[in-house]
Amino acid sequence: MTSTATDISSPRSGGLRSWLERYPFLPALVILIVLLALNGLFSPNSLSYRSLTGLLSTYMALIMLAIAQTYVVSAGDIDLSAGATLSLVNVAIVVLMERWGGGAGAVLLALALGVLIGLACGLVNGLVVAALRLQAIVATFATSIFFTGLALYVMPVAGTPAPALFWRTYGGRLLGLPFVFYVLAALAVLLYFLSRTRIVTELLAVGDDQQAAYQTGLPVVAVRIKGYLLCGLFSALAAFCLTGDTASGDPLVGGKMTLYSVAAVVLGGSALAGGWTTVVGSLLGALTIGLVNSLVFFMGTPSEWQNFVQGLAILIVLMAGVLAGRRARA
Amino acid sequence: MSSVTSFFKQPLVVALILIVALLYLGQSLSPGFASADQILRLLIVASLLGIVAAGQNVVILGGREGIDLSVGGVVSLSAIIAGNVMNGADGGILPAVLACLAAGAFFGLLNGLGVTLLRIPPLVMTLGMLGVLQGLLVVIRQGIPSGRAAPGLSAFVTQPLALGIPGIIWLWIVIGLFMAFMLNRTVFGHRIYAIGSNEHAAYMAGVPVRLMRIGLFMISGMFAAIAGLCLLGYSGSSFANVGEQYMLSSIIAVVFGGTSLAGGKGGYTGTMAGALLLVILQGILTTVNIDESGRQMVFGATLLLLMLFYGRGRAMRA
Amino acid sequence: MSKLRLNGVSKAYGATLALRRGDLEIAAGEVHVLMGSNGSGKSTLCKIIAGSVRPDGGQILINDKRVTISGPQAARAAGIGIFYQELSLASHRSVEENICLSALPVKAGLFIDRAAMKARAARYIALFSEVSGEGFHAEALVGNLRADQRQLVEIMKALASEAPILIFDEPTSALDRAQVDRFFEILRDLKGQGRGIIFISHRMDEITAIGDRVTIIRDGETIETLKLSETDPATVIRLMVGGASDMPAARSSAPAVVETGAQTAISVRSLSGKGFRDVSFEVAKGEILGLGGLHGQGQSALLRAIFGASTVSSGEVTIGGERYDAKSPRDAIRRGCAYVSGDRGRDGVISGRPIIENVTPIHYLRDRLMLARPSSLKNKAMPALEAMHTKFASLFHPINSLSGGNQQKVIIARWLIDRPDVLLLDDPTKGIDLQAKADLFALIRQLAAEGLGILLYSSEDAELLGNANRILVFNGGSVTRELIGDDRTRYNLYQAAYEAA
Amino acid sequence: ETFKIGLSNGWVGSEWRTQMIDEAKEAAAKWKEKGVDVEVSVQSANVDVPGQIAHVRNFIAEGVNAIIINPNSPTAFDPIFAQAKEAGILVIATDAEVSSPDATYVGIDQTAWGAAGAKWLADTLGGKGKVVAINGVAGHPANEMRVAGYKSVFKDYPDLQVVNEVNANWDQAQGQQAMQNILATYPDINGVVVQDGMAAGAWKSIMDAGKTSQIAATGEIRKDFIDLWVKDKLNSGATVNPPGVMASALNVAVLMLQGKELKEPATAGQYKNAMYLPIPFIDSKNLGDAAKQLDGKPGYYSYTNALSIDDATALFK
Ligand SMILES: Nc1ncnc2c1ncn2[C@@H]1O[C@H](COP(=O)(O)OP(=O)(O)OP(=O)(O)O)[C@@H](O)[C@H]1O
Ligand SMILES: Nc1ncnc2c1ncn2[C@@H]1O[C@H](COP(=O)(O)OP(=O)(O)OP(=O)(O)O)[C@@H](O)[C@H]1O
Ligand SMILES: [Mg+2]
Ligand SMILES: [Mg+2]
Repeated sequence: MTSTATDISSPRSGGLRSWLERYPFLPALVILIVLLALNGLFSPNSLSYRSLTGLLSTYMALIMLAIAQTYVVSAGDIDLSAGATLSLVNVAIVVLMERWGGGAGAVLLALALGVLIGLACGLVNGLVVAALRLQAIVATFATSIFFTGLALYVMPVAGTPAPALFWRTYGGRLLGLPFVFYVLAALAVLLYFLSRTRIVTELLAVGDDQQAAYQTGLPVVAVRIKGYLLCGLFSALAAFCLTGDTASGDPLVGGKMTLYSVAAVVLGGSALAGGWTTVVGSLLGALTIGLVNSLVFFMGTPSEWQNFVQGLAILIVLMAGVLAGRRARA
Repeated sequence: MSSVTSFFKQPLVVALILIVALLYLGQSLSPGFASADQILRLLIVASLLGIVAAGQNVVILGGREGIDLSVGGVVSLSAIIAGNVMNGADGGILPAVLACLAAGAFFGLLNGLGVTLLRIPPLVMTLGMLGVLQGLLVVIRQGIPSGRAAPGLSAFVTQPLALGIPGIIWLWIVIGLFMAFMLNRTVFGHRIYAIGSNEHAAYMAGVPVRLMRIGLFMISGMFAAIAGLCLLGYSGSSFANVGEQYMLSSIIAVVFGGTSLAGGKGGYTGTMAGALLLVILQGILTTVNIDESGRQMVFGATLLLLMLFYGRGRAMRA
Repeated sequence: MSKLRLNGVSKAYGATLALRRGDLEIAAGEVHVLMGSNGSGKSTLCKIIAGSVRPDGGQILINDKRVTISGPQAARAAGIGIFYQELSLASHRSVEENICLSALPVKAGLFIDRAAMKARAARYIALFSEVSGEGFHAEALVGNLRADQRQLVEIMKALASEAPILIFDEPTSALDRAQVDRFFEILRDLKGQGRGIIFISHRMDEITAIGDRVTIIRDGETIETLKLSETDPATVIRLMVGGASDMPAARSSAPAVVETGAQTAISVRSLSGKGFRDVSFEVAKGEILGLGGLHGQGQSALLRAIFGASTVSSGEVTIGGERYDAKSPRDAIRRGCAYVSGDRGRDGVISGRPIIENVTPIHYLRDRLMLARPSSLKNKAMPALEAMHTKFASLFHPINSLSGGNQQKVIIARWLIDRPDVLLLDDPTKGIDLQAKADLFALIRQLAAEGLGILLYSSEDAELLGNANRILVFNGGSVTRELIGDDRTRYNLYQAAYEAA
Repeated sequence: ETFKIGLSNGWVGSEWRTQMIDEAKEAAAKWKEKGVDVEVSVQSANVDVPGQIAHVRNFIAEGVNAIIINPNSPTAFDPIFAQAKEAGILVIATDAEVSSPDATYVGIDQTAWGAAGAKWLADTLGGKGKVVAINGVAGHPANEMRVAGYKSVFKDYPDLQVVNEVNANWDQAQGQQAMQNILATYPDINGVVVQDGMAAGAWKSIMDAGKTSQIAATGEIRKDFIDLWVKDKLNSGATVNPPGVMASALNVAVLMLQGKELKEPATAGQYKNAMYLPIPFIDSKNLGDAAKQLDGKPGYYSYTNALSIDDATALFK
């Protein structure tokens, strides 16, 4: 038990600090607003309703993946296979939808199976990390290789299109509003209810101090497995969003997204060590990554400098997020 | 009896047994795999990984979730710097070594400062630094004339130096001895373990925690730089992203060697065996003729299986 | 009928036999004290009952029925609640969440019933409302609390289990007198309800105040169970340490005031910092200056600040006549300052590392060593460890293989290899058994006699009264009274501590 | 006339990509002389697929006339290209084909690229012997097309046996390591089909093993390798995927923006939207010319060629 608290700190919860304690995603929100403003400054068009909708629908997959990551991070774990899980679900549902004819029934059935696949991946991770007690970083890296292999087996090369019904719905409008808004609303409701569940508190307690949680009588292994299951579930949802946005299957599509999902979690103000996380922050963090990329472009950065400036900007934003988040807890 | 079982529980011993088993398997799957020549070549590849893993190892040992994801970027950068400094001439080797070490130390310093002064978690700090390095590679490649290795460097890496063994393997052995000495017989080494297992207690006992941790990241940067230099010697010319593959494989090698990612527990001898193990496994998978999807599934599953031998966490119930 | 009975329970950690033969019998409505020196196996016994340690053999009977406790969850279901010596709290969760964590009330099978949780937690928080101190409330994060407040949360958590059998493994080690008194009232209540309670403490006065029966454990073996009303402390201690060894010196009379004219070892002028303000005093060479008062009144904060581990906002410290501003412990150590913390888990133990590496870090620094030669280090370490009568198999065994008390001895020993000029003792005997305490204080007095200046803060009045030449009583961060000579009485100490600041 | 063209590149991990962008920028500059103001706007950084979709969105928000993309995925851009088209933007993909009917592919036929190298190897080996293949990233469309290309050729040579196929992820060092492992277990191979930069790695291993004279292997087009090829007289042949493809695509795009129509509509390829560019081939016969073109360039500079404005104009009505 090496907690960060000192017994000389005065346990007062004044002003800003208690706000941060209650809403740990505030710094991320501020950063996001600043980035939005800057984007708007350099390219007023980028703040149009249409552009913002586009931003949301493009980054919805990363948002979901970051949220997926947040649940395992809560318990002090990490999932480097989240992107590979996304790829696997993506190719699996596309192949199934195509095989079953692409009708509404086929789409729904494929999505249901997609959820099961996501859960299965989560279960595998949970078993190797929590039950077999392998170190999360390396074990989930190994499973990511395995899942990628599976995805390649299911679809050896990118290319199969998703049924029009599916992606037109995702990219279209319902009752005059873009469909992604409904996705966002549904996500908000889901997150709200999840935050009230016992499992989330238990995940956080486990992430705080695993041994203490065990001695308290929490089923630590089961709790961590549930964390991975949640991660698998949201990775599957991420795959749905991605499939909706890309309308196709690609066995390698999620590979690069894993590390971005970790970055988004940290940007949002969660502690990677576990015990202190915010899903809303992760959502904002994912959007922040998107906005940084756009901003680098809209600022007119020369092409050979773009990658550097983008890397630097993300590093700086990461630092800002961590520093502000720490202020909240210090 | 119990000393026999504990002997077989040592990560190093486990790794060595597995190495022999894998070589045997490789030889039976594809004859010629375990020939002396091939083993030497595998050792060359393993030493490149092993050198990167040495730095990774000390950072991980130092605790506070220590990890260095930027090693891949530093390897690439160092290969490019070295290629240009030596530009194919043996006389440029020494300046190249110095330039690479300086660059590695510099980026290690930045990592260390971020981790200690700003208290950014290492995973995040070094991941961000990796992004910066990748960007920097693009920028500096723009105005760069060459990236050729000096013949002396290439020979050092690929040609026998003494007793029929290439210089890089000797270098790796020296690094292994140095690390063993440093970790077990120096105050610095003991302090690495101290900050790794209880940073606050170490601080209260007068260990310059921040200085130490910055030092560890600098060591990691410098080992990555040395590896980048050797990699240039291995491949003859530098190219963007040479080092990418070392990011996660260096961590796996450390874990295979029985070092705990939680810090404060482990050593480098195991890591050396771990690096070799990983290289052999990849070698076998290259030589057996199966589909890439199958190859990846086998690779992932084998990694998991091998991990069962080490690095398993403590049971909750003692 | 007994509520709980253990027959021949045993446990070995590798080669260490932690518990050889644990027998115990708890009746309804009693506070059953477990006594034994450090490392005798008390915590191990408790953890076996609570399910967090797997026993190697023996039987556990609850209400005379044989049970198998497969884990903490099963123990809870079997009606066992426990306070862990090393606590089991989630520091980023609130007090109320921690109290209810093991059985969060749910509605609709999924969602936490926050109202029910708050109501439940409030009941236990209310029990200590008078003594829980500033900043303690239901929604406070546990990590923001003081050590004694965290210990209170752990107590509440144990109480919230409402278990018929309650185990308290050193629950009072960080509590002040008022808190202990309140806790004991609650224990008496529970006793009245017919609960069976196991209580562990190294403080004799607490034991006689609350215990009904005592079971003595020595070297992992149950020696005897006695009614406390039919025995006396001397007997208990004799049983604990075993017949042959000599008793710790009976409470010696307080040492005399050091004669003025002795050189000053350390002087502190108008020092203020986080948690204390405007503190001034001088300690002569050879003097032991006691710091008294309730918990968290600035004593620890002051010691840490002098040691450079927290910041000083104004004032000055001089050691040996020279101005001294330690910016870090490293600085302080270089200038001959030593600091022994009672919170060894946080400040002391380098876990997982060999004992030798736990004894030598200060020596490395003081001697500016670069190389660590085991043989020469061993020669340095052995005398220091022996001075503390530390029990260990080999210098190269990990420190975790020692009991809490022996670990603390190793930590103290690290400061004795190279003699410091000033010794800061911050509740150094937390978790140390009586014998070891006696050893330690004998040593401290000897060190004082050799000319060290010593600052001693202790949460045990007896330790202060028995060893300090002078006592500064702290209240609200500053010194409110100085007790010299015959003023050093329990009564005066008590009164000064409770005075409104 | 003023045209604004957005160039999107989603991966900067090789010099080939930077050269691709540079050449496209140069091509844009050349239009000035013709009185056409072509303004390029570049997004070039490591991004994931959503990140590159965002590139396209940014271009749409910026109001470009055309988008030229080297895509990170063949299929993922269908919906966003549809949106671009709705906004009246011309979309051209290069280097890797895309499935979108709203885009045109201007670049080489990767299948033919794979076939050309294989044909050279089969002929060089006299149609018999043992061959291994070192491929790029499994599952990547360009890789799979190249694999299909060499397979279709080897099918016609019954005495040519492909003993193993491995993937080395278009990474030179991994190619070198793979070759080294292969040489240990298949000491008697005669030929190697290997792609791009991995060829330099593979040849390094072949040379280290002292088998330069026994093995024929495909090569690559960077100056460093060409120099080695000349110096050590390697038995090699390199199919060229020139970094100039994006410049070619840009020239085609400008002409299309000017409202010109292709003589032959772009309907080639599996997605029926491709316009294939010729694929140069370097072997011992024209090695000298290639070396001359690269004279004085940095070591990582690739042999290149592109449709000039005139070449491109000739393709239009
Ligand atoms: N005031 C403090 N109280 C408690 N712990 C502290 C304090 N200051 C620092 N620490 C702990 O010690 C670690 C290192 O502290 P610090 O950076 O001051 O050491 P250092 O600068 O390396 O030592 P030195 O100043 O002697 O060179 C911190 O990360 C923190 O965990
Ligand atoms: N996790 C462990 N691993 C190895 N040995 C242990 C472990 N925990 C306890 N021990 C050993 O078991 C013995 C009993 O320890 P235990 O903690 O039960 O003592 P205790 O009576 O509670 O002492 P204290 O009064 O110091 O708390 C000690 O010798 C100790 O070294
Ligand atoms: Mg104990
Ligand atoms: Mg300092």
